[in-house]
Amino acid sequence: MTWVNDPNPALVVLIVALLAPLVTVILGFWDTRNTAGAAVATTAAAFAAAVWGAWNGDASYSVVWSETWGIRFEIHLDGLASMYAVLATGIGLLIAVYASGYMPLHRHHTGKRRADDVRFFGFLLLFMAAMVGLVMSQDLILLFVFWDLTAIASYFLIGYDSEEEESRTAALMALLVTGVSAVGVLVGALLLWSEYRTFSLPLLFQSAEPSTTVTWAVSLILVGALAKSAQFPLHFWLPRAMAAPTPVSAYLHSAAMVAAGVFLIGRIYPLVSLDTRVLDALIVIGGASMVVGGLVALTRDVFKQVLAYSTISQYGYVVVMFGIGGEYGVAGATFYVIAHAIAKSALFMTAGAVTEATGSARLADVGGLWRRMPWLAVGSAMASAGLMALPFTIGFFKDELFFAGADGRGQLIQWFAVAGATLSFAYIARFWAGIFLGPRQGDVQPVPASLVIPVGVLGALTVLGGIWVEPFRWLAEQAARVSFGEELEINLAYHLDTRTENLMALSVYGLGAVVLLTGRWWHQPVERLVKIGNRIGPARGYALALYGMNRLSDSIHDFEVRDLRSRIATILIPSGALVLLAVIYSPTQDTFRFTSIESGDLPLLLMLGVAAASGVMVVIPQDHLRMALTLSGVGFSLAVVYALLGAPDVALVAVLIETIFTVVFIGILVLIPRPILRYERNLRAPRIRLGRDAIIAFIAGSVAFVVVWSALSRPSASTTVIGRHIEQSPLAHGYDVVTVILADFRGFDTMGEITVIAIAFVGILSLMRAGRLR
Amino acid sequence: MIVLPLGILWFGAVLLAILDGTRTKNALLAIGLLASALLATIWLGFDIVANGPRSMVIGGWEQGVGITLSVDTLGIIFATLSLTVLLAALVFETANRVRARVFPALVLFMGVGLTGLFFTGDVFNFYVFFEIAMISAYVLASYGETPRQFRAAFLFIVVNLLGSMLFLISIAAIYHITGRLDMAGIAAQIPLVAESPVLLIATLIFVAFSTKLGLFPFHFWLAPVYTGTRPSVAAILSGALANIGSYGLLRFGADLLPRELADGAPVLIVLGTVSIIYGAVQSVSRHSPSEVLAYSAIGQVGYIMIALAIGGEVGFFAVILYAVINGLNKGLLFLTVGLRGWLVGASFVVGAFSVAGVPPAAGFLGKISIFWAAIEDDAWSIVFLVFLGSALSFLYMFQLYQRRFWIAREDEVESSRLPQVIVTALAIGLLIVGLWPEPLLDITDHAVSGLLDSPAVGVSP
Amino acid sequence: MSDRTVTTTVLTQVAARILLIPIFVVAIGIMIKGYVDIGDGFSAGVIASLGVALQVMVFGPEELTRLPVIQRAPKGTFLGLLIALLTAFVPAVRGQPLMTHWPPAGEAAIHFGTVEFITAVAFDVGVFLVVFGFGVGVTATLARAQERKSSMAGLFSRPGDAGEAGERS
Amino acid sequence: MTLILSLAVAILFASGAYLMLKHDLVRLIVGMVLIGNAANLFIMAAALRIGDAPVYPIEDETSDPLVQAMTLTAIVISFAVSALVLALAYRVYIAHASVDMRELSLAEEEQADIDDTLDGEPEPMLDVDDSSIGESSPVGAADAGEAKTR
Repeated sequence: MTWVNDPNPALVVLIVALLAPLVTVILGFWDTRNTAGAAVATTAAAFAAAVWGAWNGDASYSVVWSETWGIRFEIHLDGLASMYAVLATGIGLLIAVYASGYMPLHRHHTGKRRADDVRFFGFLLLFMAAMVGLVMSQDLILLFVFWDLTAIASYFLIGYDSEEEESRTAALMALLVTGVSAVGVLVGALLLWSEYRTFSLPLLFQSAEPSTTVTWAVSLILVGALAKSAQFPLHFWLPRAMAAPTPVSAYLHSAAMVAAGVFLIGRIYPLVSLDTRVLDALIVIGGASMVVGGLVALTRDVFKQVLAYSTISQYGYVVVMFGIGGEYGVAGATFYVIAHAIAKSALFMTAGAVTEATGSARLADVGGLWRRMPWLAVGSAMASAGLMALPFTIGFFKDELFFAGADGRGQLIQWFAVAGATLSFAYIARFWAGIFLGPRQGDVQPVPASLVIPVGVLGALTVLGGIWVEPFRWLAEQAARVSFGEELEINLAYHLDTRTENLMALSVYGLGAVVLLTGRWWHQPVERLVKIGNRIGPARGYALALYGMNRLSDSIHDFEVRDLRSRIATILIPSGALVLLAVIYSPTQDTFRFTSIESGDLPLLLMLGVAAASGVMVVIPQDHLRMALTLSGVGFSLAVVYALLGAPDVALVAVLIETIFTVVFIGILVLIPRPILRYERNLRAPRIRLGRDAIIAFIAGSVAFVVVWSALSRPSASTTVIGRHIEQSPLAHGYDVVTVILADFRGFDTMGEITVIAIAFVGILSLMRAGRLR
Repeated sequence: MIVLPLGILWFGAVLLAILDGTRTKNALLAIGLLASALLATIWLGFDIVANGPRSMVIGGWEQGVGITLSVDTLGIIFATLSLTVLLAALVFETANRVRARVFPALVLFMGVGLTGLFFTGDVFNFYVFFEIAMISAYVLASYGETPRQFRAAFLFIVVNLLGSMLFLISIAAIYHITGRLDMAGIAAQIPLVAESPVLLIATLIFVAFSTKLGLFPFHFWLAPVYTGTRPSVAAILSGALANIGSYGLLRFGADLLPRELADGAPVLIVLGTVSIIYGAVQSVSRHSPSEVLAYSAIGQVGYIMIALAIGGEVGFFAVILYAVINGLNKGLLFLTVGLRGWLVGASFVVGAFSVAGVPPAAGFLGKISIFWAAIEDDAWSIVFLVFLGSALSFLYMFQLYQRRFWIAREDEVESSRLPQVIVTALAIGLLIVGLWPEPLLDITDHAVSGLLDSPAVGVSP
Repeated sequence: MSDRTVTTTVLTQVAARILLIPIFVVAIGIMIKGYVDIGDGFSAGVIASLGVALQVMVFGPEELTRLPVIQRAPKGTFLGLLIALLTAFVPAVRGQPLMTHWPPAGEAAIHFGTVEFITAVAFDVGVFLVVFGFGVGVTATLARAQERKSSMAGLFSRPGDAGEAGERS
Repeated sequence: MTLILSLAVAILFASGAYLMLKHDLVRLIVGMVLIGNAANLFIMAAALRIGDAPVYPIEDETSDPLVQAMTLTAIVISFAVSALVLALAYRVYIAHASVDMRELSLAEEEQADIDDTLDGEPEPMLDVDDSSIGESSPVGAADAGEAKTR
C-alpha cells in the first residue's frame, strides 16, 4: 500500500474536497440536524488537506480518461492550484461556519424546512469541490468539466429561494451568461486541439506559438473567463445573483465563482501573453469594469449591491493587471486575488449579519451601529481598511503592486490606476461608514456568534497580512510563477520614501476622502448616469433578447401548421422541391428513355389505363360506398395487370386481398352512421382549395413520375440473382419459384410479414372493442 | 449468437400477445425477456468488436439468394440504444401500472422490428422490419385510449405511411438498377450505375428518413404526436423509433450511397441549419413540457444532419454519438413529463444539462463531437450555429425546468415512488456515461472505422 | 337483427352453407400444392376466411360461436406465428442458419402422393393460420360491433340525426 | 412502355395524394390505399424482365420472380396497415362523433389551450433595475427577532 504510505498530495486534496459534499449530503439525509456540523467538519478537513498539499507542493497525477479522444485526467497541484485551493477551502470553511448560524434564520424567514439545508450545504460544498478540481486541472476538457460544475452549483445556489421570482430570474441569468460563455472555453480548447493535437496545458505551453488560431482560441476561452469574472459587458448577472442567501454571495464573490474567471486567465496566461492585442483588450475590458462597477457601487443603497458592484470593479483591477502583464502585472494580479478574497467575504458576512440584526438591508435605513455591534464593527473595519488599501493591511500591498505595474505602462494607465483605486477607497468607506458611523438608526437584535466570528477572523487576517505578509507573499509568488511561466519574485515591504507608488497611494487617500465628502454634489448626476446605463446597458440587451426570443417563438409558432392536410402537403411539396433540385443537379442526358410498345403489350396497356382511370374516378366526390367499390376496382384492374406481367401468384393474392379489404372497409363504413359520413360530402370545398389540392397532388405525382421513370429508364441490371433463384427452386423442393422465394429463399420476409399481420390484428382487436383493450 | 436477441424478442412477443399484459407478473416477464435480449445484444457486441462483423445467410443459401443478416458495430450500437430505451419505457409503465393488455407485447414487437432492421443486410428485409417497428408504433401511439391519443395515432400513421411508401418505391428502384437486394451487392453495383437515377432515389430515401426523424420541413407531424401520446410512448417514439432515421441515413447514405450523400451535403446543411434554429426558437416559448421536448427534438435532428453532411471520420462519429446521447436524453425527459417529486426534478435537470451540453451529464460529449466535426471541417458558420443552438437550448430547457419544478402549485400530488426511481436510474446512467465516456467513444470509433474502411464492409460476409 | 332476416333469404342461407365446404377444400388444396403451383398458405388463409366472412354475413356473428374451429381462430393467429417462428429458429439451435428447411436442399423428401413433407410446408401452415385467424377475428369483431351499434343506435351520432343513424344495409 | 408504366404509377400516386388532402378521414384512408397501390405497381414494374409465369416446367424466359415475391409482401403489409387505420378511424369517430379532420384539428387546438393554461407561461425578465436585489430575502427585523425568541 504505497499509496497510503506515500499519498499523492494532488489526489488527496481533490478527493478530500470531493468527499466534502458527498459526506455532508449522506449525513444530512440520515439526520438533517447533522448537516451544518458535517459541512463545517468536512470543509475543515478539505482546508487542512489543501494547506498540507500547498506545503508539500508540486504533485501531479495523470491517468488516461478517454483513449479515443486523447483526454487525460491530469491534475497538478502547482503553486497556482495551491493558492486557489487554499483560498477556496479556507474561505469555504468560514462560510460554512457562518452559514451554520445564518441558515436557521433564513429558514425562518422563508418558511423552508430543515431538509432544505441538505440541498444548500450540498451545493455549497460541491461548489468548493468543483473549484478545487478546476484549479488543479491540466487537461482542457477536464478543466471544462469542472468549469461547468461550478456553473451548475452556482445555479442552484443562486436559485436557492426558488419560490421567489427574483431568485429564479437571477439563477437563469447567471446560468445563461456563465454557461453559454463556457461554450467559448470548449470551442477554444477544440481549436487548440485542431492546431496542436493535444488538450494538455503543459504540452500546449511548450509548443504554442503566436498564430491566428491560437489568438482566436485564447480569445474564446477568455470570453468564458471574463463572463465568469463578471467583467463588463457581461457583468450584469453578478448583482442579480445577490438574490441568493448571503453566505452564497460571500463565497461567490471571494473565492469561488468570480475567482474562477481570473484563475483561468492566470492558468492560460502563457498563451494569453503570446499576443499583445489580447493583453490590450484585457486592459480595456478590465478598465471599463473598474469604472462601471465603481460608479454604480457609489450610488447603490442596498448593502449587497454596493459590494456586488465593488467586486466587478475590483476584479476589473485584476484583469487590468493581467493586461499590463510583465512581472509586476502578473504578481500584482495574483496577490490581489488573495487580498480581495479575504476582505470581501468579510464584508459580505457583515452585510448579512447587519441585515439579520436590524432587518434592514439598505444603507439609508441603518447607521451608527458600531456601539451596538462593536465586534462586527471592528472586524469589518479591518476588512474595509484592507480593501481601501490602508497601510498595515494586506490591501496596502495589493495596490502597491498595482501601482508598480502601472508605472511601467505610461502615464495614462497610471492616472487610471489612481482613479480606480480612488473609487474603490470611496465606495468601501461609504459602505462601512454608512453602517457603523453616523446617527443611530435601526433596531438591533442580537445575532448568533457564528455570524460575527468569521468576520473577525477574516478582519484579523487582513491586518495580519499587513504586518507579517510572508505567508501570503509566498503563496502568491508560487502562483504567479506558474502564470508567468518563469522565475519571478514578489518583494513586499513598507518604504518610507517618495517613490511613485507611495505618492500614488497618498493621492488615492486624499482623492478618496474628497470624493466621500463631496457626495451631495456628485450623487445626483452619477445616479442619473447609472440609470441611463441601465436603460441602454447590456442588462437591458439581455432582457430584450430574452423577451424578443419568447415573442419570436410565439409568433413563429402561429405559423406552425396545424391541420393534417397541411401537414401532408408540407411533406409533399418539399419533396417535390428536393426532387426538382436533384433533377437540375444531375445530368439529364440519357436519364429518361422511351421503350417501344409492342403489340403484345396492348392488353397490359389497356388494363393500366383502366387502373389509372379508376384511380382518378375514386377522387371524384361521391358516396362513400361507391368510393369503396371504385377503389376495389383499382385493385382488381391492378390484379389483371399483374397477371399480364406474368405474375399469377401476385394476381391471385391481389384479388383476394382486394376482396377481403373491401369487406373490412364496408364493414367499418357500416358502423359509422350515414349522416356523419354525408356531413362531409355535403360541404362544398372552396374552388381555390380544390385547385391548390390539385396542384399539390400534381407535384406529388410528378415526384413519383420522375423518380419512377428515371429508374425504369435504366436498362435492367445485368447481374442479378433471379437466375439463381429459378435454378435452385427444385433444390428447395418447389416448382413455383415465387412461392419458394416466399417460403424459403426470402422466407424471413414472409416471417416479418405475418408478424405485421399479427400486430395489426392485435391492434384492430383492441381498437374495435371500444373502451377496453382486448 | 447473432440470432439470439431476435429470437428472444420474437418468441417473447408472441407469447405475450396471448397473455394479459395488465397483470404485473406478465409485465415482469416481458421485462425479463427484453432485458435478456439487451444483454444478448451487448454480448454479441463484445464479440463483434473483438472478431469483426458477423453475418449469416438465412436458409443457408448463397449470399444474394437468401436474405443476409449481418451485424456490425453500428447496428449493435443502435440496437443497444433502442432496446435500452424500450426497456426503460416498459419498466416505467409497469411501475405505473400497465393499462392495456397488449402493451408489453407491442413493446417487444417493436424490439423485434428495430433489432431486425439494425441487423439485416438486405434492403427489402430492412423494409419489412421497418414496417414491424412502425405498425407496433402505430398501435402503441393509441395507448392510453383517450381521444387525444387517437388523434395523435391517426396523424402519426398517415404521415409515416407516406414516408414508408416513398421508401418502398426507392427500394424497388434500387433493385431495378442494381439487380440486388443485399446491401453488399448493392454497394458494389451502385458505382457502376449512372448518377442521375441514383440521386433521385437517394432524395426519396432522404425524405423518407427525414420524415421519420422530423427534420424541418418534414416535422409538422412531430409535436402533436409527441404531446398527444402517453409519456412512455413518446419516450419510445423519440428515443427508440427515431433511431431508424439516423441509422437509415448512415446505412443508406454513408454505406450504400456515399457519392449521393456527398452531392446532397449542401442541402443537408441548409435543412439542418434551419431545423436547429427553428426547433430551438420554437421550444423557447412552448408551454407544455412535451411540446418543448418535441421541438427540441426537431432541433437536435439538425445537428445530426449537419454532422452527416460534414461526413468523414469526425462527421460520422458525431452522428452516431449525437444520436445515441439524444436518444437517451429524450427517453429520460419524456418519461419525466407526467411525474412530480424532487427525484423527478433532479432527474429532469440532469436531462436538461445533458440537452444543453453541460458536463458531467452525457450531452456534452455530443456537443464536443459536433463542434469538433465543424472545426475540423473549418466550417466557422457551423461552429457559430451550433453555439447559437446550444445557447437557445440552455434557455428553453431551464425556462421549462424552473417553471415546472421551482414554482410550487397547489394541485400538486407527488407521484408514487417507483416511477420516480426509474427515471432517477436513467439520469444516473446519463451521468455515468458522461463521467466514463470511453466505452461509448471507443465503440463509436469502431463503428465509424467499420463504415469508412470500405463501402459496405460491414455487410459483406 | 330484423334487417338481416329481411335481406337474407333461405336461398342465400343454403348457398352460403353449402359453399363453405368447397371453399375450405380449395383453401387447403392451395396451401398444400403451393410449392408446385400458384398459391400458398397466404392465399389459402384469405380464401378460408372469406368463406367464414360469408357465413357471418349471412347468419350473423353468433355463427362464429357454433364452429369450434372458427371460435378458436383468433388464437390460431399466434399459434401460426409460433409455428412459423419455430421453423425459422429451430435450425439455429442446431447450429444452422435461420430458416434452414428440412430436408436439406437437393435431398429427397418423404412423399405422400404428390405432397412432400418438408418443413417449408409447416411454415406455410403457420402463415395460413395467421391469416385465417386474422380474417376470422376481424370479421367477428366487425360483426359484433355492428350488432352493438344497432342496439345503441344514435348514441354516437350528431344531435338531430339520431333517427337516421343506423340505417344502411 | 416504361413511360406508360411510370404514368400509371404517377396517376395513382397523385390521386392518392389528392385524397390525402381531404378533410374526410375515410377519403384520407382511401388515398393511402391508392398510394400503396401505386407503390406495389411500381415494384412489379421494376421487374428486370417480363415473360411467362415463373412456374416449373420452365421453357421460355420467365418473369422476374423476385419482384413478385416483394410485391406480395408489400401488398400484404399495406393491407394490414390499412385495416389497422380503418379500425383507428372508427375509434376516432367514436371519440369525436365525426370523421372530419377539421373537427379533430379544433379539438387539438382546444387541448393545446388547456395545456397552455395548465403549464404556465415562460417568465422572461423585463425589469432590468437590479438596485433592490438582495434586499428581500431576509424579511424583517421583527421576523428575525421572533426567530431569536423561540
